[in-house]
Amino acid sequence: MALDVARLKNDFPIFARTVRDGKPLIYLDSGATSQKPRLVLDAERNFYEQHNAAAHRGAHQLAEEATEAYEDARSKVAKFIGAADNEIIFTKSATESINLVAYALSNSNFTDAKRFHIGPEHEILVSEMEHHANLIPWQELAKRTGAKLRWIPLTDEGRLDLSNIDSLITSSTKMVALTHQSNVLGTINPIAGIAKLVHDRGALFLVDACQSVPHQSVDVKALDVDFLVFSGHKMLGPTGVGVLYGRAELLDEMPPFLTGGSMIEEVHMESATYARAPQRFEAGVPNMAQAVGLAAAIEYLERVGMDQVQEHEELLVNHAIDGLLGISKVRIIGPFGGIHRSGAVSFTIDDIHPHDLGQVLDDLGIAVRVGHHCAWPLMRRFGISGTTRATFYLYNSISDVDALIAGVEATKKFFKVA
Amino acid sequence: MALDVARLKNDFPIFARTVRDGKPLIYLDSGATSQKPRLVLDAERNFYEQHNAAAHRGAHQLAEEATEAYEDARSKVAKFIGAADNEIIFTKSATESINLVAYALSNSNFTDAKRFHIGPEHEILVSEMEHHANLIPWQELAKRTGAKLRWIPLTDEGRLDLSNIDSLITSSTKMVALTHQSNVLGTINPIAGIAKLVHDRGALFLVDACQSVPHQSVDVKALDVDFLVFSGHKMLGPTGVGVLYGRAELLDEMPPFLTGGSMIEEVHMESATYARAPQRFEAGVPNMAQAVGLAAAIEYLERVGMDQVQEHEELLVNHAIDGLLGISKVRIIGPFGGIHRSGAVSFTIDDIHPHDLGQVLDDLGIAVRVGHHCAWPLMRRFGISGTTRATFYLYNSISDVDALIAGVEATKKFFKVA
Amino acid sequence: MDLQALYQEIILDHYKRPSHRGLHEPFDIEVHHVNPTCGDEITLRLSLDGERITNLSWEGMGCSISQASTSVMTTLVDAKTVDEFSITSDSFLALMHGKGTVVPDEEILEDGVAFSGVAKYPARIKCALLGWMALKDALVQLIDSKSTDAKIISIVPDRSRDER
Amino acid sequence: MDLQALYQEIILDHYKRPSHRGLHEPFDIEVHHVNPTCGDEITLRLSLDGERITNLSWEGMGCSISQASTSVMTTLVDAKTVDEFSITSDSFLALMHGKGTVVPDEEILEDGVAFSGVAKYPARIKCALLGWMALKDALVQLIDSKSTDAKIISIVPDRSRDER
Ligand SMILES: Cc1ncc(COP(=O)(O)O)c(C=O)c1O
Ligand SMILES: Cc1ncc(COP(=O)(O)O)c(C=O)c1O
Repeated sequence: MALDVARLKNDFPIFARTVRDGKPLIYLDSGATSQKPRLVLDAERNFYEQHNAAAHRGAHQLAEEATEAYEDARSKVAKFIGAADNEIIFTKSATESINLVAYALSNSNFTDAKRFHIGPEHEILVSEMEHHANLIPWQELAKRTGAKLRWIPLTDEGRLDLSNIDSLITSSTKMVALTHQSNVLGTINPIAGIAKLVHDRGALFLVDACQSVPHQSVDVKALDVDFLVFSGHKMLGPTGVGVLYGRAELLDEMPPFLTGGSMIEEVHMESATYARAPQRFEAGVPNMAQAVGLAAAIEYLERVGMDQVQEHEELLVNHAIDGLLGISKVRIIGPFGGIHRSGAVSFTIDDIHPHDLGQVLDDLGIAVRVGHHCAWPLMRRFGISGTTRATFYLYNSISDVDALIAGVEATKKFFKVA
Repeated sequence: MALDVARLKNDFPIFARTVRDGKPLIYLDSGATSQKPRLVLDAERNFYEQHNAAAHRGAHQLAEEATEAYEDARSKVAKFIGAADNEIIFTKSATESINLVAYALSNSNFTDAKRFHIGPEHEILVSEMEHHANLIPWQELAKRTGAKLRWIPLTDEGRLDLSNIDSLITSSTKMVALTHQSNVLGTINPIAGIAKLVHDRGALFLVDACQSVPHQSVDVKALDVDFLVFSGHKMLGPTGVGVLYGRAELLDEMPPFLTGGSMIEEVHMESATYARAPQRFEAGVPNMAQAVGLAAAIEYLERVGMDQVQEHEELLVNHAIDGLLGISKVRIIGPFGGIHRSGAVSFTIDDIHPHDLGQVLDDLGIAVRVGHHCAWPLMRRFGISGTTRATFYLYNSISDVDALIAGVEATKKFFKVA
Repeated sequence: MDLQALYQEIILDHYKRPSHRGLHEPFDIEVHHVNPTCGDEITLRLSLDGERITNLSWEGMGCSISQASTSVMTTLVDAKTVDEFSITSDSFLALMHGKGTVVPDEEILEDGVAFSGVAKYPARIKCALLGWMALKDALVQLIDSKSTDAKIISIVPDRSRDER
Repeated sequence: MDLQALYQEIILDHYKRPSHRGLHEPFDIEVHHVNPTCGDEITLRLSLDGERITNLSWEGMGCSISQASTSVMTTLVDAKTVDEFSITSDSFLALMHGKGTVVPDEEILEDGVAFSGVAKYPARIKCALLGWMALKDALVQLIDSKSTDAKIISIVPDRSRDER
């Protein structure tokens, strides 16, 4: 059963505006960032207008209220992914979350947190479909520590090629960092299965859930991962807030990343000792209003129901794939054909560059993303310089998809491509 | 001439609420975080409702608008402190800004950016009055690189003791990191003078301007510093946005800190090259709404006039000091007496612990901060465990100060301290 | 008025004339706890005589709530067994985290009931728990290390946030 | 309609039948520029014969705007002096950053006036400038290094953002 999109759309003020000379906005770029429901904007505003003060830093009433609002947001996020409160760290973005873990690993070499020590004898494993955010921090970690970066190749269909996984995850592997859902291909990776392999070899497992947590129900304990990251802005929440989930016993041992106020235990001029997680990883006055906004976004998503969201997107994406495949010269990049996949579809058209296609679609009021989608190595793997990508969310309707299909046809006509 | 506070207060929705059973809110904790004018909340909301999309990542109209809004915010910040646009990096907080520079320094050891290399032969110089945010990142940098951390001691009055400065800033000094205004003492440090010394010795100079940029007109070129950091939330802006100013020629050479999307030039599986500043230092989808909110805050401050703000706060703080000195057993921590100082005043009362004083004030509707104010070593320097701190901003009136004075007297009565 | 409820006479009395204050020898363990948000500190010493807490003494720097609460605690648990401490401590923690809805058990808490008002001030709960957490931590360490005979002097973090 | 203004026939013609495309020998310098946001690439070769740009050739992968603009550029500046290139390039840049308010100089820009429509699409300005920035950069490097005689093959960043 499809969602009542017309009703949902009313909750998102931006759809009241038009683009390109009065055309209704057809927003198919939620994979880059999502739109925000009124509820989220109201929650942020309410924080500023009623409870704004520095959390964890004051004994006055506002500070108490701000602390409560912030910590309640943490609980809300924790419950949403099946974690405990002290396993949730607020960051500014998934990008920061991944960097936090990567830097904590190299920082551990200056502490006695042996579990995290990493050096030239170690390997870090990623995949060829990673977003730059889950690739470059590991390249840099390798540079800092001498560890070796390896990667899981892809099949032509756009899945992880796990045929040699036993030789890729070895006893030298320190960290495996994989995306849960590709932001380009729509592939959903078999995380729980891989987790078993990773842990059998004694490695750590970080999952980039930027494209899964917003679109399906995710349970960190069921996935059995050590770290999981996502961004608020891709799941109806504000910009400027991300999450790092970390298994409690790991966070308890892991050295800090950003240092400063509120993450300390005792401070002397020469040295300092650090608070326990999550405080240890949240230096400075936190992004309180954004955390509160994210909690409101989760409330909204829960009201709609994550299973409903997922089902709805599957409906849309399959409709899109059917329509696109009916157009000659269209090539879908990623797996398709009656399979479990996410609501992202990437494609190319012979003789029309994605940027030009995107431009014509934009002129029709249809917002898609074009280019390498921060997954440049993935583009090389498929021998292309970029794709056009449509990503769906709960506020998209079947008629949005139809507009996309019609838009692609119109573009071909515009550029006189048969 | 004092500001028309009654009129200004109307711009801040939070002052419409009451605390502790109907008492008007007397907010004297702006040093921790400031309240937000409606203009700022409207600007953020307008971004989300009208222009929300991923900046620098799309070719559609919303993405263009989001990019423009974000880059306009950068220009606004740049002009506000006398910098060029490409010298402004948006971070999540001053804490992140400082960590960014500290990590970039150690990261440089893995690149050929010689200017930033730091090792056991080098020294880092801070002062005894630093906020933890401008102390611990340097302790950690020292730990990572073997560099030696040194510090400028304080006079009993609460000023930098510069009598041995020549032996503290030497040819081994790589980085000098000092606060512009103490968040505890109200001291304003002679940055421009020190800058000359620092540069004569070939060191880098970072200034923590968290407590100056919100309260006085600051010009980075006049101060002649290399890096300068501050936080949006302390200057009427949203939480979740900070700024790093860096001298263009330094940023051009400095290696990145957070890595991921949008900060790259070319990416391969094994390695990546990086964009120029400011992009190089802004990995991920940026905190766009918060940057836009900060720009609105600056607009508000400029309308009032930074000189007016400063003058107004001096008036308030001097009134506060006069009043407090009239109460027996009160001791002011920091310089006072007809001098140029900032709108922060810290004090202790014999026989009443700051936490207890703060509690009674809170009960009267007066929000102050108590404790070590994230400057624990400073507390040790003065042989105390904490202070009560009142900090003023443009929405505070003389009657707020009078309420504070009366509140202190009432507390003494409550605890039967003569 | 909440403030009067917070600062009951008993509290102010213990603050001015604390019990068991001043560090003494002998002791099996010394722990040092801090409240990182405000810098309050407590050093606590004790011995275990079989199951029984003895030689309790402490020194501290902090607000009336943290100091008085430690003082009250020492009067309650000195010469008591570890199990008795657990019961008392659980009762005190429940009171602190009860948001003002928990009725304290006077039988168990005695002077400790005076801290009922703290529960309404979340930022002060940590103050009231500082000494209790220190003692709890000391006992855990002591029991853990019963095999070794060396004196333990340790600086451990304030765990009271976990109790939130 | 803005879209028709953006994709003028001249642009589409150059896209389909680009001028000077296909890398040739000899050359004094080869530069490779990318547009990091979309991955478009251009490789450009040229020689300097005194003040004169010669042996211009290129290869690229990208959208119609970036490829056509490079093609148009080569027709405009091949066999021209560095100074003439500067004038043409300045004129083109002014047009691109004019937000649609700059009237292009047909005398200087010839086919280049077809790119007027790009100015209204900020995200596409980078595309239109890709080849221009590559050539500019190549000339700077070439002039800088006139002392050495070695061939320069360099990968340099796209500087077009700086022109914003
Ligand atoms: C002087 C000083 N430096 C640094 C900071 C850290 O700022 P933030 O917590 O916003 O990163 C603060 C405020 O807490 C401060 O007052
Ligand atoms: C799969 C994936 N990982 C990581 C990121 C980075 O997220 P952010 O830019 O919010 O840090 C994104 C989004 O850009 C993504 O799609």
